[in-house]
Amino acid sequence: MRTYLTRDPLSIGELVAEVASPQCGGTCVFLGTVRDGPEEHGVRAIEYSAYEEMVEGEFGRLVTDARSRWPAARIAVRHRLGRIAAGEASIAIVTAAPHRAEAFEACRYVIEEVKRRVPVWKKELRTDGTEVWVDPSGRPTVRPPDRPTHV
Amino acid sequence: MRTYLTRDPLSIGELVAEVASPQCGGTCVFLGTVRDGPEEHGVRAIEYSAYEEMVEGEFGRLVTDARSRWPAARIAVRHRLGRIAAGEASIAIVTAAPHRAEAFEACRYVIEEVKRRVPVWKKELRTDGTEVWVDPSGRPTVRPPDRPTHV
Amino acid sequence: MQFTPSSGTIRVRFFARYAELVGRSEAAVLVSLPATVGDVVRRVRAELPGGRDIPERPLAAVNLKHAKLEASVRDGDEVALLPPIAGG
Amino acid sequence: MQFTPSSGTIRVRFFARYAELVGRSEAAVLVSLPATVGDVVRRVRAELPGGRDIPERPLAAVNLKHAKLEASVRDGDEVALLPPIAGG
Repeated sequence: MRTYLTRDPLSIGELVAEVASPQCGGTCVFLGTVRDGPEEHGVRAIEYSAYEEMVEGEFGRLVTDARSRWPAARIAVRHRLGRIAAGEASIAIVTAAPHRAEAFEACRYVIEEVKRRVPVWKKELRTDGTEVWVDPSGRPTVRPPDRPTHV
Repeated sequence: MRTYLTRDPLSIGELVAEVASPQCGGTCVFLGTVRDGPEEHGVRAIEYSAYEEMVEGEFGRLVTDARSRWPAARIAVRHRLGRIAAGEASIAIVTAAPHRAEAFEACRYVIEEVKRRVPVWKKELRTDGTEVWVDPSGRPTVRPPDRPTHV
Repeated sequence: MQFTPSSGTIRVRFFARYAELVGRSEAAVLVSLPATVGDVVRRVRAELPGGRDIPERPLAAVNLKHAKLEASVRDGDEVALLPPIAGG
Repeated sequence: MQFTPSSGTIRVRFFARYAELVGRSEAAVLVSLPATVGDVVRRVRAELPGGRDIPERPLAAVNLKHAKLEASVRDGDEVALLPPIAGG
């Protein structure tokens, strides 16, 4: 069984090689990287965690769905877990297809579906020492960790 | 002055590093590779040639246009010239942006504009020894090269 | 056909923020059958310390697949309560 | 103002298939001014061996920028005749 999860740094070259084929003239890659921009509050790293057994199955279903939409597409995906420093990639998606439109569309579909249904969570580790769970819209979900969890 | 052309194999890693920034959470890569699929007739390699002086300017204008549409996007492009074997990349485009939609859109825009306006041509070198100029729709434009060019 | 009241044990798993809220990553929850995912959530919220902080209608999965709160559960099922997904 | 007939030399460049058709990569073409890119194309097609095989309305560039056949040319300009673009 293919595993979609890793705790090691992601290698684009490896994933590109996985999908490369003489039939494919277009390859699209998406990399999601840990951001520390003006919308963030000093992010040193993000700690990624997952419901790992479910992630494997959900990725498998998602890739099957993508293949049924773009039958000629070849798809490789890897999500990294654990502590990932700002600037490093947390996910890499590579799609190769005979023509570029399919490669772009399949790649975009995979990342949108990942965000919608693959059970992975992230906690920002900030430079000020706080740790904040992040919700999909990018806003912190909760109280700072120095307050008691349940009173 | 930045050069957009090279005769060496393209390095995705180098281009990704060029655009990487802590502000950018999404990176999109497009690779165009020499295809030898069922629509082709045994393609060993493609010989890419260009109006090199114009290519540099046209790429510059194209990247400027993309930046005006997606101001936060960071863009790197490299087109390879010369003989490129089937399976190898002839063009690599990398766009990084704060959010993934911009990265995907900018990347797609760049490749579409390249196909529309950057003066590059390709000649298929086929396994049967013939050489055929290729037109943008992917159909051969002309007579086999063993016939005289002008009678 | 006769209705036989019975009970089942559900393995409930907590992740990310929800695991922090209840201070654990899993619990065994006994429910009267038939029961739904929603029933399991109600038991968790009523009985586990910190359970009240989990929303009334969280995302959930049964046996490694996304499930609605109306989905029924059987003895031995694994129900997971999932905070808003934030992968990628 | 008086009209002064004059002539100009245009450097014409050929690429890819067009270069094969005329058997050369460039030519100097003398035109009467004022003249357009289209006038240069007509001279090339009429006078260069193999020139007739270049289409009547090819893609063209003047001084490294795409130009219409109606664009005017001046003495010393570089006009390039471009086969259908096939990059990427």
